[in-house]
Amino acid sequence: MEDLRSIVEALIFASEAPLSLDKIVDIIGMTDREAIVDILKALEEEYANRNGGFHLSEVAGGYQFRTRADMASWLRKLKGIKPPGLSQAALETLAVVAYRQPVTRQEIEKVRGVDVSGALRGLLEKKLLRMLGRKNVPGKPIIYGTTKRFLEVFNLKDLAELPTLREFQELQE
Amino acid sequence: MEDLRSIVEALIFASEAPLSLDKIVDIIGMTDREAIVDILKALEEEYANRNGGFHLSEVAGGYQFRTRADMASWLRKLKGIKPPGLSQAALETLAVVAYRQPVTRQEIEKVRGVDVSGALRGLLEKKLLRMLGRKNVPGKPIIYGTTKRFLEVFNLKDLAELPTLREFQELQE
Amino acid sequence: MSYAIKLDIFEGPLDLLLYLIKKNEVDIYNIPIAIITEQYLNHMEIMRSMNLDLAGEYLVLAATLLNIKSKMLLPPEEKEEGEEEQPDPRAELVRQLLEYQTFKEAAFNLGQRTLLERDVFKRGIVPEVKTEPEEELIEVDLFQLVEAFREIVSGLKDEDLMEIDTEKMSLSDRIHEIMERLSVEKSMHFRDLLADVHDRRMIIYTLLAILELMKMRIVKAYQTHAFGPIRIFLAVEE
Repeated sequence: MEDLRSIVEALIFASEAPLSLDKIVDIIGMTDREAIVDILKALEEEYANRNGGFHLSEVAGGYQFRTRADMASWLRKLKGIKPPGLSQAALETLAVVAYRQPVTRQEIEKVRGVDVSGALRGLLEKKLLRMLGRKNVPGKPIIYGTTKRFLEVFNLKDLAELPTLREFQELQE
Repeated sequence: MEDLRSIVEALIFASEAPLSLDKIVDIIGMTDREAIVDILKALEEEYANRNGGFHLSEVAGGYQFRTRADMASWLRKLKGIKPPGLSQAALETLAVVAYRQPVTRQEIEKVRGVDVSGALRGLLEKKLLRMLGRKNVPGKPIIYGTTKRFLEVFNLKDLAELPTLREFQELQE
Repeated sequence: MSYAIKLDIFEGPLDLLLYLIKKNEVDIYNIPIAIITEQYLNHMEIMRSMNLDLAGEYLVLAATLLNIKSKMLLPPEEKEEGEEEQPDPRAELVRQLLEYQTFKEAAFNLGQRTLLERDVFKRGIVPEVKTEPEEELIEVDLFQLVEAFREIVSGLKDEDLMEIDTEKMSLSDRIHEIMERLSVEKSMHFRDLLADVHDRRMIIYTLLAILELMKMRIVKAYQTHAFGPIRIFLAVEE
Protein backbone atom coordinates (compact mmCIF):
# COMPACT_ATOMS: atom_id res chain seq x y z
CA MET A 1 0.00 0.00 0.00
CA GLU A 2 2.37 2.67 -1.27
CA ASP A 3 -0.14 5.46 -0.99
CA LEU A 4 -1.25 4.73 2.54
CA ARG A 5 2.30 5.39 3.61
CA SER A 6 2.19 8.79 1.90
CA ILE A 7 -1.10 9.68 3.56
CA VAL A 8 0.19 8.78 7.01
CA GLU A 9 3.32 10.78 6.34
CA ALA A 10 1.40 13.82 5.08
CA LEU A 11 -0.92 13.75 8.10
CA ILE A 12 1.93 13.67 10.59
CA PHE A 13 3.77 16.34 8.64
CA ALA A 14 0.77 18.67 8.59
CA SER A 15 -0.37 18.17 12.16
CA GLU A 16 0.38 20.97 14.56
CA ALA A 17 0.78 18.63 17.54
CA PRO A 18 2.05 15.05 17.73
CA LEU A 19 -0.49 12.87 15.95
CA SER A 20 -1.70 9.78 17.76
CA LEU A 21 -2.24 6.38 16.21
CA ASP A 22 -5.92 6.60 17.15
CA LYS A 23 -6.34 9.82 15.21
CA ILE A 24 -4.56 8.47 12.16
CA VAL A 25 -6.77 5.39 12.17
CA ASP A 26 -9.80 7.62 12.68
CA ILE A 27 -8.98 9.94 9.78
CA ILE A 28 -8.09 7.20 7.36
CA GLY A 29 -11.20 5.34 8.45
CA MET A 30 -9.50 2.01 8.55
CA THR A 31 -10.01 -0.74 11.02
CA ASP A 32 -6.68 -2.37 10.31
CA ARG A 33 -4.60 -0.69 13.01
CA GLU A 34 -1.79 -3.13 12.49
CA ALA A 35 -1.22 -1.88 8.93
CA ILE A 36 -0.83 1.67 10.25
CA VAL A 37 1.46 0.55 13.03
CA ASP A 38 3.64 -1.19 10.47
CA ILE A 39 3.78 1.91 8.32
CA LEU A 40 4.73 4.08 11.31
CA LYS A 41 7.52 1.69 12.23
CA ALA A 42 8.78 1.59 8.65
CA LEU A 43 8.74 5.39 8.41
CA GLU A 44 10.56 5.79 11.71
CA GLU A 45 13.21 3.40 10.50
CA GLU A 46 13.48 4.97 7.08
CA TYR A 47 14.13 8.45 8.50
CA ALA A 48 16.54 7.09 11.08
CA ASN A 49 18.57 5.30 8.41
CA ARG A 50 18.50 8.22 6.04
CA ASN A 51 19.89 10.41 8.84
CA GLY A 52 18.81 13.65 7.21
CA GLY A 53 17.92 16.97 8.82
CA PHE A 54 14.88 15.66 10.63
CA HIS A 55 13.33 12.37 11.61
CA LEU A 56 10.14 10.88 12.94
CA SER A 57 9.84 10.64 16.74
CA GLU A 58 7.29 9.16 19.04
CA VAL A 59 6.36 11.80 21.59
CA ALA A 60 3.44 12.83 23.85
CA GLY A 61 1.36 9.86 22.78
CA GLY A 62 1.80 10.55 19.09
CA TYR A 63 4.17 10.98 16.17
CA GLN A 64 5.94 14.12 15.05
CA PHE A 65 8.73 15.08 12.67
CA ARG A 66 11.54 16.80 14.54
CA THR A 67 14.95 18.11 13.58
CA ARG A 68 17.98 16.11 14.59
CA ALA A 69 19.31 17.19 17.99
CA ASP A 70 22.79 17.93 16.61
CA MET A 71 21.33 20.53 14.27
CA ALA A 72 20.33 22.78 17.16
CA SER A 73 23.07 25.38 16.75
CA TRP A 74 22.18 25.94 13.08
CA LEU A 75 18.51 26.26 13.82
CA ARG A 76 19.12 28.75 16.57
CA LYS A 77 21.02 30.78 14.03
CA LEU A 78 18.05 30.55 11.68
CA LYS A 79 15.57 31.64 14.32
CA GLY A 80 17.88 34.19 15.80
CA ILE A 81 17.00 33.05 19.28
CA LYS A 82 18.92 32.17 22.34
CA PRO A 83 17.77 28.89 23.81
CA PRO A 84 14.80 29.99 25.90
CA GLY A 85 15.24 27.35 28.55
CA LEU A 86 13.51 27.30 31.89
CA SER A 87 14.78 28.77 35.12
CA GLN A 88 15.95 26.52 37.91
CA ALA A 89 12.87 27.56 39.91
CA ALA A 90 10.60 26.57 37.02
CA LEU A 91 12.34 23.23 36.51
CA GLU A 92 12.15 22.34 40.20
CA THR A 93 8.47 23.26 40.36
CA LEU A 94 7.83 21.28 37.22
CA ALA A 95 9.68 18.27 38.63
CA VAL A 96 7.60 18.27 41.81
CA VAL A 97 4.35 18.48 39.83
CA ALA A 98 5.46 15.84 37.33
CA TYR A 99 6.23 13.31 40.05
CA ARG A 100 3.63 14.21 42.65
CA GLN A 101 0.60 15.14 40.58
CA PRO A 102 -2.18 15.85 41.26
CA VAL A 103 -0.58 18.29 43.68
CA THR A 104 -1.49 21.57 45.42
CA ARG A 105 0.61 24.72 45.61
CA GLN A 106 1.08 24.16 49.32
CA GLU A 107 2.47 20.69 48.71
CA ILE A 108 4.97 22.00 46.16
CA GLU A 109 6.05 24.73 48.53
CA LYS A 110 6.62 22.22 51.29
CA VAL A 111 9.08 20.33 49.10
CA ARG A 112 10.87 23.34 47.64
CA GLY A 113 10.83 25.40 50.82
CA VAL A 114 9.97 28.60 48.94
CA ASP A 115 6.96 30.43 47.56
CA VAL A 116 6.19 28.96 44.12
CA SER A 117 3.37 31.20 42.92
CA GLY A 118 5.47 33.03 40.34
CA ALA A 119 6.93 29.81 38.95
CA LEU A 120 3.48 28.21 38.86
CA ARG A 121 2.01 31.08 36.94
CA GLY A 122 4.77 31.03 34.38
CA LEU A 123 4.33 27.30 33.84
CA LEU A 124 0.56 27.70 33.47
CA GLU A 125 1.09 30.41 30.89
CA LYS A 126 3.53 28.21 28.99
CA LYS A 127 0.86 25.49 29.13
CA LEU A 128 3.30 23.08 30.71
CA LEU A 129 0.99 22.81 33.72
CA ARG A 130 -2.75 23.08 34.13
CA MET A 131 -5.31 23.38 36.86
CA LEU A 132 -6.94 20.02 37.32
CA GLY A 133 -9.66 21.00 39.76
CA ARG A 134 -9.78 21.12 43.52
CA LYS A 135 -8.68 18.79 46.23
CA ASN A 136 -11.43 17.61 48.50
CA VAL A 137 -9.86 18.75 51.75
CA PRO A 138 -10.63 21.79 53.93
CA GLY A 139 -9.96 24.96 51.98
CA LYS A 140 -10.41 23.04 48.71
CA PRO A 141 -7.04 24.06 47.26
CA ILE A 142 -6.55 24.01 43.50
CA ILE A 143 -4.64 21.02 42.23
CA TYR A 144 -2.15 21.07 39.38
CA GLY A 145 -0.91 18.53 36.86
CA THR A 146 1.28 18.41 33.78
CA THR A 147 -0.09 18.79 30.24
CA LYS A 148 0.41 17.05 26.93
CA ARG A 149 2.47 20.05 25.96
CA PHE A 150 4.82 19.15 28.83
CA LEU A 151 5.38 15.74 27.24
CA GLU A 152 5.87 17.36 23.86
CA VAL A 153 8.40 19.90 25.07
CA PHE A 154 10.35 17.42 27.18
CA ASN A 155 10.39 14.79 24.48
CA LEU A 156 8.50 12.16 26.48
CA LYS A 157 6.23 9.46 25.13
CA ASP A 158 4.36 9.47 28.43
CA LEU A 159 4.95 10.21 32.11
CA ALA A 160 6.09 6.65 32.70
CA GLU A 161 9.15 7.42 30.60
CA LEU A 162 10.48 9.70 33.34
CA PRO A 163 13.12 8.07 35.53
CA THR A 164 11.75 7.10 38.93
CA LEU A 165 12.53 9.23 41.97
CA ARG A 166 14.26 6.20 43.43
CA GLU A 167 16.86 6.42 40.70
CA PHE A 168 17.66 9.97 41.79
CA GLN A 169 17.81 8.94 45.44
CA GLU A 170 20.31 6.23 44.58
CA LEU A 171 22.46 8.79 42.82
CA GLN A 172 22.90 10.58 46.12
CA GLU A 173 24.14 7.56 48.02
CA MET B 1 29.17 16.67 2.01
CA GLU B 2 26.66 14.46 3.75
CA ASP B 3 26.14 16.73 6.74
CA LEU B 4 25.72 19.93 4.79
CA ARG B 5 22.74 18.29 3.13
CA SER B 6 21.23 17.55 6.55
CA ILE B 7 21.77 21.11 7.73
CA VAL B 8 20.11 22.57 4.63
CA GLU B 9 17.23 20.18 5.07
CA ALA B 10 16.76 20.97 8.76
CA LEU B 11 16.84 24.72 8.08
CA ILE B 12 14.14 24.51 5.42
CA PHE B 13 12.06 22.18 7.57
CA ALA B 14 12.10 24.43 10.63
CA SER B 15 11.83 27.78 8.85
CA GLU B 16 8.65 29.78 9.36
CA ALA B 17 8.67 31.04 5.78
CA PRO B 18 10.07 29.72 2.50
CA LEU B 19 13.83 29.86 2.94
CA SER B 20 15.84 31.64 0.26
CA LEU B 21 19.18 30.52 -1.08
CA ASP B 22 20.74 33.74 0.20
CA LYS B 23 19.52 33.09 3.70
CA ILE B 24 20.83 29.52 3.66
CA VAL B 25 24.22 30.66 2.44
CA ASP B 26 24.20 33.37 5.07
CA ILE B 27 23.40 31.03 7.97
CA ILE B 28 25.87 28.37 6.93
CA GLY B 29 28.43 31.10 6.37
CA MET B 30 29.73 29.59 3.17
CA THR B 31 30.80 31.42 0.07
CA ASP B 32 30.34 28.40 -2.17
CA ARG B 33 26.81 29.04 -3.35
CA GLU B 34 27.09 26.39 -6.01
CA ALA B 35 27.48 23.64 -3.43
CA ILE B 36 24.23 24.72 -1.78
CA VAL B 37 22.43 24.96 -5.10
CA ASP B 38 23.54 21.43 -5.90
CA ILE B 39 22.26 20.18 -2.55
CA LEU B 40 18.90 21.86 -3.06
CA LYS B 41 18.55 20.30 -6.49
CA ALA B 42 19.48 16.89 -5.16
CA LEU B 43 17.00 17.19 -2.30
CA GLU B 44 14.22 18.30 -4.61
CA GLU B 45 14.89 15.33 -6.83
CA GLU B 46 15.13 12.90 -3.94
CA TYR B 47 11.75 13.87 -2.53
CA ALA B 48 10.14 13.90 -5.96
CA ASN B 49 11.36 10.38 -6.66
CA ARG B 50 10.42 9.12 -3.25
CA ASN B 51 6.89 10.41 -3.82
CA GLY B 52 5.96 10.42 -0.12
CA GLY B 53 3.49 12.60 1.75
CA PHE B 54 5.39 15.83 1.14
CA HIS B 55 8.13 17.16 -1.09
CA LEU B 56 10.44 20.09 -1.48
CA SER B 57 9.19 22.96 -3.63
CA GLU B 58 10.60 26.24 -4.76
CA VAL B 59 8.08 28.93 -3.85
CA ALA B 60 8.07 32.66 -3.27
CA GLY B 61 11.77 32.96 -3.86
CA GLY B 62 12.62 30.23 -1.41
CA TYR B 63 12.39 26.58 -0.55
CA GLN B 64 9.70 24.91 1.47
CA PHE B 65 8.46 21.42 2.27
CA ARG B 66 4.85 21.04 1.19
CA THR B 67 2.39 18.22 1.33
CA ARG B 68 1.53 16.64 -2.00
CA ALA B 69 -1.41 18.38 -3.65
CA ASP B 70 -3.45 15.16 -3.83
CA MET B 71 -3.30 14.83 -0.04
CA ALA B 72 -5.57 17.84 0.46
CA SER B 73 -8.74 15.88 1.22
CA TRP B 74 -6.99 13.94 3.99
CA LEU B 75 -5.53 17.07 5.47
CA ARG B 76 -8.92 18.70 5.58
CA LYS B 77 -10.10 15.74 7.58
CA LEU B 78 -7.17 16.24 9.92
CA LYS B 79 -8.14 19.86 10.45
CA GLY B 80 -11.72 18.84 11.07
CA ILE B 81 -10.88 16.74 14.09
CA LYS B 82 -8.79 19.33 15.82
CA PRO B 83 -9.71 19.62 19.48
CA PRO B 84 -12.64 22.02 19.73
CA GLY B 85 -11.08 25.33 20.51
CA LEU B 86 -12.60 28.67 21.41
CA SER B 87 -11.96 32.10 20.01
CA GLN B 88 -10.82 34.80 22.40
CA ALA B 89 -14.26 36.45 22.13
CA ALA B 90 -15.98 33.17 23.00
CA LEU B 91 -13.62 32.52 25.88
CA GLU B 92 -14.27 35.95 27.38
CA THR B 93 -18.01 35.61 27.04
CA LEU B 94 -17.86 32.17 28.60
CA ALA B 95 -15.80 33.52 31.46
CA VAL B 96 -18.32 36.26 32.21
CA VAL B 97 -21.24 33.84 32.16
CA ALA B 98 -19.39 31.28 34.27
CA TYR B 99 -18.65 33.78 37.01
CA ARG B 100 -21.75 35.97 36.80
CA GLN B 101 -24.57 33.56 36.01
CA PRO B 102 -27.51 33.66 35.79
CA VAL B 103 -26.93 36.56 33.45
CA THR B 104 -28.59 38.30 30.50
CA ARG B 105 -26.95 39.30 27.23
CA GLN B 106 -27.20 42.95 28.20
CA GLU B 107 -25.36 42.27 31.42
CA ILE B 108 -22.57 40.42 29.61
CA GLU B 109 -22.27 43.26 27.13
CA LYS B 110 -22.01 45.76 29.95
CA VAL B 111 -19.00 43.90 31.29
CA ARG B 112 -17.32 43.09 27.97
CA GLY B 113 -18.20 46.38 26.31
CA VAL B 114 -18.97 44.79 22.94
CA ASP B 115 -21.80 43.01 21.19
CA VAL B 116 -21.74 39.37 22.26
CA SER B 117 -24.58 37.88 20.24
CA GLY B 118 -22.24 36.00 17.88
CA ALA B 119 -20.15 34.61 20.69
CA LEU B 120 -23.28 33.61 22.60
CA ARG B 121 -24.70 31.75 19.64
CA GLY B 122 -21.45 29.83 19.17
CA LEU B 123 -21.33 28.87 22.84
CA LEU B 124 -24.95 27.71 22.76
CA GLU B 125 -24.18 25.58 19.71
CA LYS B 126 -21.18 24.08 21.44
CA LYS B 127 -23.51 23.36 24.36
CA LEU B 128 -21.24 25.18 26.77
CA LEU B 129 -24.03 27.63 27.61
CA ARG B 130 -27.78 27.30 27.78
CA MET B 131 -30.81 29.47 28.22
CA LEU B 132 -32.08 29.21 31.74
CA GLY B 133 -35.29 31.05 31.04
CA ARG B 134 -36.49 34.59 30.61
CA LYS B 135 -36.23 37.34 33.10
CA ASN B 136 -39.68 38.70 33.79
CA VAL B 137 -38.79 42.35 33.29
CA PRO B 138 -39.63 44.60 30.37
CA GLY B 139 -38.25 43.06 27.19
CA LYS B 140 -38.16 39.65 28.88
CA PRO B 141 -34.47 39.12 28.19
CA ILE B 142 -33.14 35.58 28.06
CA ILE B 143 -31.02 34.45 30.96
CA TYR B 144 -27.94 32.36 30.30
CA GLY B 145 -26.02 29.90 32.39
CA THR B 146 -23.36 27.27 31.89
CA THR B 147 -24.13 23.62 31.19
CA LYS B 148 -23.06 20.22 32.46
CA ARG B 149 -20.90 20.01 29.37
CA PHE B 150 -19.11 23.16 30.50
CA LEU B 151 -18.23 21.45 33.77
CA GLU B 152 -17.00 18.41 31.86
CA VAL B 153 -14.82 20.42 29.50
CA PHE B 154 -13.19 22.29 32.34
CA ASN B 155 -12.98 19.25 34.55
CA LEU B 156 -15.05 20.71 37.37
CA LYS B 157 -17.34 18.90 39.77
CA ASP B 158 -19.52 21.97 40.18
CA LEU B 159 -19.39 25.73 39.70
CA ALA B 160 -18.21 26.25 43.24
CA GLU B 161 -14.94 24.64 42.12
CA LEU B 162 -14.12 27.50 39.76
CA PRO B 163 -10.93 29.23 40.88
CA THR B 164 -11.59 32.57 42.52
CA LEU B 165 -9.82 35.72 41.45
CA ARG B 166 -8.14 35.86 44.82
CA GLU B 167 -6.59 32.45 44.26
CA PHE B 168 -5.59 33.56 40.83
CA GLN B 169 -4.01 36.73 42.12
CA GLU B 170 -1.97 34.68 44.55
CA LEU B 171 -0.18 33.18 41.59
CA GLN B 172 1.09 36.58 40.61
CA GLU B 173 4.22 37.91 42.11
CA MET C 1 32.30 38.83 43.69
CA SER C 2 31.89 35.20 42.74
CA TYR C 3 30.54 34.86 46.25
CA ALA C 4 27.75 37.28 45.47
CA ILE C 5 26.78 35.51 42.28
CA LYS C 6 26.70 32.23 44.12
CA LEU C 7 24.29 33.66 46.69
CA ASP C 8 21.98 34.96 44.07
CA ILE C 9 21.35 31.57 42.57
CA PHE C 10 20.22 29.75 45.69
CA GLU C 11 16.75 28.49 45.07
CA GLY C 12 15.78 28.94 48.69
CA PRO C 13 16.85 28.08 52.22
CA LEU C 14 16.96 24.33 51.58
CA ASP C 15 19.21 24.90 48.59
CA LEU C 16 21.54 27.07 50.69
CA LEU C 17 21.64 24.42 53.40
CA LEU C 18 22.44 21.69 50.89
CA TYR C 19 25.22 23.86 49.52
CA LEU C 20 26.73 24.30 52.99
CA ILE C 21 26.57 20.57 53.67
CA LYS C 22 28.35 19.83 50.41
CA LYS C 23 30.91 22.60 50.92
CA ASN C 24 31.81 21.29 54.37
CA GLU C 25 31.78 17.71 53.12
CA VAL C 26 29.72 16.53 56.05
CA ASP C 27 27.32 13.63 56.29
CA ILE C 28 23.77 14.70 55.61
CA TYR C 29 22.54 12.11 58.14
CA ASN C 30 24.82 13.54 60.82
CA ILE C 31 24.86 17.27 60.26
CA PRO C 32 27.13 19.20 62.64
CA ILE C 33 24.34 21.58 63.51
CA ALA C 34 26.43 24.18 65.35
CA ILE C 35 28.83 24.76 62.45
CA ILE C 36 26.20 24.66 59.75
CA THR C 37 23.88 26.99 61.64
CA GLU C 38 26.65 29.52 62.09
CA GLN C 39 27.52 29.45 58.40
CA TYR C 40 23.86 29.65 57.45
CA LEU C 41 23.40 32.76 59.61
CA ASN C 42 26.55 34.27 58.12
CA HIS C 43 25.18 33.79 54.64
CA MET C 44 21.94 35.43 55.63
CA GLU C 45 23.89 38.35 57.04
CA ILE C 46 25.82 38.76 53.77
CA MET C 47 22.64 38.57 51.75
CA ARG C 48 21.08 41.21 53.94
CA SER C 49 24.09 43.48 53.61
CA MET C 50 23.85 43.19 49.84
CA ASN C 51 20.22 44.23 50.03
CA LEU C 52 19.11 40.97 48.50
CA ASP C 53 15.48 40.34 49.00
CA LEU C 54 15.51 37.95 51.90
CA ALA C 55 12.42 35.83 51.64
CA GLY C 56 10.71 34.97 54.88
CA GLU C 57 11.46 31.31 54.31
CA TYR C 58 15.14 31.93 55.08
CA LEU C 59 14.19 33.23 58.51
CA VAL C 60 11.92 30.28 59.18
CA LEU C 61 14.71 27.82 58.48
CA ALA C 62 17.13 29.87 60.60
CA ALA C 63 14.71 29.55 63.49
CA THR C 64 14.43 25.82 62.89
CA LEU C 65 18.21 25.45 62.91
CA LEU C 66 18.58 27.40 66.13
CA ASN C 67 15.85 25.33 67.71
CA ILE C 68 17.56 22.09 66.74
CA LYS C 69 20.87 23.43 67.98
CA SER C 70 19.47 24.21 71.40
CA LYS C 71 17.85 20.80 71.64
CA MET C 72 21.15 19.12 70.78
CA LEU C 73 22.88 21.06 73.56
CA LEU C 74 20.59 19.65 76.23
CA PRO C 75 22.07 16.69 78.04
CA PRO C 76 20.24 13.51 77.07
CA GLU C 77 17.54 12.82 79.63
CA GLU C 78 17.95 9.94 81.96
CA LYS C 79 16.26 7.08 80.27
CA GLU C 80 13.65 5.42 82.38
CA GLU C 81 12.74 1.83 82.20
CA GLY C 82 10.90 1.01 78.98
CA GLU C 83 11.03 4.58 77.71
CA GLU C 84 11.67 5.00 74.03
CA GLU C 85 14.81 6.59 72.78
CA GLN C 86 14.60 10.32 72.11
CA PRO C 87 14.22 11.00 68.40
CA ASP C 88 17.08 12.88 66.75
CA PRO C 89 16.00 16.54 66.62
CA ARG C 90 17.53 16.72 63.14
CA ALA C 91 15.42 13.89 61.71
CA GLU C 92 12.67 16.02 60.12
CA LEU C 93 15.16 18.45 58.61
CA VAL C 94 17.20 15.59 57.13
CA ARG C 95 14.07 14.11 55.61
CA GLN C 96 13.19 17.48 54.07
CA LEU C 97 16.69 17.97 52.72
CA LEU C 98 16.80 14.53 51.16
CA GLU C 99 13.44 15.05 49.54
CA TYR C 100 14.43 18.43 48.17
CA GLN C 101 17.72 17.01 46.91
CA THR C 102 15.87 14.25 45.09
CA PHE C 103 13.66 16.75 43.28
CA LYS C 104 16.60 19.00 42.55
CA GLU C 105 18.18 16.00 40.87
CA ALA C 106 14.92 15.32 39.00
CA ALA C 107 14.77 18.96 37.89
CA PHE C 108 18.34 18.78 36.63
CA ASN C 109 17.44 15.64 34.71
CA LEU C 110 14.45 17.40 33.14
CA GLY C 111 16.65 20.27 32.05
CA GLN C 112 19.07 17.81 30.44
CA ARG C 113 16.42 16.31 28.21
CA THR C 114 16.14 17.07 24.51
CA LEU C 115 13.94 20.15 24.69
CA LEU C 116 11.63 21.33 21.96
CA GLU C 117 12.58 24.79 20.68
CA ARG C 118 15.97 24.47 22.34
CA ASP C 119 17.47 21.27 20.99
CA VAL C 120 14.95 20.11 18.44
CA PHE C 121 12.43 21.97 16.35
CA LYS C 122 9.24 21.01 14.69
CA ARG C 123 8.10 21.96 11.24
CA GLY C 124 8.05 25.70 10.83
CA ILE C 125 5.18 26.36 8.49
CA VAL C 126 1.66 25.14 8.65
CA PRO C 127 1.00 23.81 5.14
CA GLU C 128 -2.02 25.54 3.73
CA VAL C 129 -5.11 23.50 3.30
CA LYS C 130 -7.88 25.38 1.64
CA THR C 131 -10.67 25.82 4.16
CA GLU C 132 -13.16 28.55 4.71
CA PRO C 133 -11.69 31.36 6.75
CA GLU C 134 -12.56 31.18 10.39
CA GLU C 135 -11.53 32.79 13.61
CA GLU C 136 -8.38 31.50 15.11
CA LEU C 137 -9.22 28.92 17.70
CA ILE C 138 -7.40 28.49 20.93
CA GLU C 139 -7.37 25.51 23.20
CA VAL C 140 -8.55 26.52 26.60
CA ASP C 141 -8.25 25.25 30.09
CA LEU C 142 -9.37 26.51 33.45
CA PHE C 143 -6.38 28.83 33.72
CA GLN C 144 -7.28 30.56 30.44
CA LEU C 145 -10.86 30.93 31.62
CA VAL C 146 -9.96 32.68 34.87
CA GLU C 147 -7.32 34.74 33.10
CA ALA C 148 -9.92 35.92 30.59
CA PHE C 149 -12.31 36.86 33.36
CA ARG C 150 -9.63 38.63 35.36
CA GLU C 151 -8.58 40.65 32.31
CA ILE C 152 -12.12 41.76 31.64
CA VAL C 153 -13.04 42.78 35.15
CA SER C 154 -9.68 44.38 35.87
CA GLY C 155 -10.57 46.94 33.24
CA LEU C 156 -13.72 47.90 35.12
CA LYS C 157 -13.87 50.60 37.71
CA ASP C 158 -16.48 49.00 39.85
CA GLU C 159 -14.72 47.28 42.73
CA ASP C 160 -17.72 45.07 43.37
CA LEU C 161 -17.30 43.41 40.01
CA MET C 162 -13.86 42.18 41.01
CA GLU C 163 -15.29 39.94 43.67
CA ILE C 164 -16.05 36.37 42.92
CA ASP C 165 -18.48 35.07 45.39
CA THR C 166 -17.96 31.37 45.99
CA GLU C 167 -21.27 31.31 47.79
CA LYS C 168 -22.88 32.57 44.64
CA MET C 169 -21.25 29.77 42.69
CA SER C 170 -22.81 27.18 44.97
CA LEU C 171 -26.04 29.06 44.55
CA SER C 172 -25.71 28.85 40.77
CA ASP C 173 -25.20 25.12 41.08
CA ARG C 174 -28.45 24.86 42.98
CA ILE C 175 -30.27 27.11 40.52
CA HIS C 176 -29.14 24.84 37.70
CA GLU C 177 -30.45 21.77 39.44
CA ILE C 178 -33.81 23.37 40.13
CA MET C 179 -34.16 24.63 36.56
CA GLU C 180 -33.23 21.21 35.26
CA ARG C 181 -35.99 19.62 37.29
CA LEU C 182 -38.52 22.31 36.50
CA SER C 183 -37.91 21.99 32.77
CA VAL C 184 -38.95 18.36 33.06
CA GLU C 185 -41.62 18.47 35.74
CA LYS C 186 -42.99 22.00 35.00
CA SER C 187 -44.03 22.42 38.60
CA MET C 188 -43.14 20.87 41.88
CA HIS C 189 -43.58 21.02 45.62
CA PHE C 190 -41.10 23.04 47.51
CA ARG C 191 -40.60 20.27 50.01
CA ASP C 192 -39.76 17.82 47.21
CA LEU C 193 -36.81 20.03 46.45
CA LEU C 194 -35.58 19.50 49.97
CA ALA C 195 -36.51 15.82 50.10
CA ASP C 196 -32.99 14.46 49.75
CA VAL C 197 -31.15 17.45 51.15
CA HIS C 198 -29.66 16.86 54.55
CA ASP C 199 -26.73 19.23 54.52
CA ARG C 200 -27.71 22.46 56.29
CA ARG C 201 -25.80 24.62 53.84
CA MET C 202 -27.55 22.89 50.98
CA ILE C 203 -30.95 23.72 52.52
CA ILE C 204 -29.94 27.36 52.73
CA TYR C 205 -28.68 27.36 49.14
CA THR C 206 -31.95 25.82 48.01
CA LEU C 207 -33.95 28.57 49.73
CA LEU C 208 -31.67 31.26 48.33
CA ALA C 209 -31.88 29.75 44.85
CA ILE C 210 -35.68 29.86 44.92
CA LEU C 211 -35.60 33.45 46.16
CA GLU C 212 -33.13 34.41 43.46
CA LEU C 213 -35.23 32.77 40.77
CA MET C 214 -38.33 34.52 42.09
CA LYS C 215 -36.54 37.83 42.21
CA MET C 216 -35.56 37.41 38.56
CA ARG C 217 -39.12 36.30 37.95
CA ILE C 218 -38.04 33.06 36.35
CA VAL C 219 -40.18 31.06 38.77
CA LYS C 220 -43.31 31.75 40.71
CA ALA C 221 -44.35 30.19 43.95
CA TYR C 222 -47.97 29.56 44.88
CA GLN C 223 -49.62 28.44 48.02
CA THR C 224 -53.26 27.33 47.96
CA HIS C 225 -53.85 28.22 51.58
CA ALA C 226 -51.93 29.44 54.57
CA PHE C 227 -49.46 26.81 55.79
CA GLY C 228 -50.39 24.72 52.74
CA PRO C 229 -47.76 23.20 50.49
CA ILE C 230 -45.84 25.66 48.31
CA ARG C 231 -45.72 24.84 44.60
CA ILE C 232 -43.13 26.25 42.27
CA PHE C 233 -43.77 27.01 38.58
CA LEU C 234 -41.75 28.33 35.72
CA ALA C 235 -42.91 31.94 35.37
CA VAL C 236 -42.43 32.10 31.63
CA GLU C 237 -42.68 29.23 29.24
CA GLU C 238 -39.64 28.94 27.01
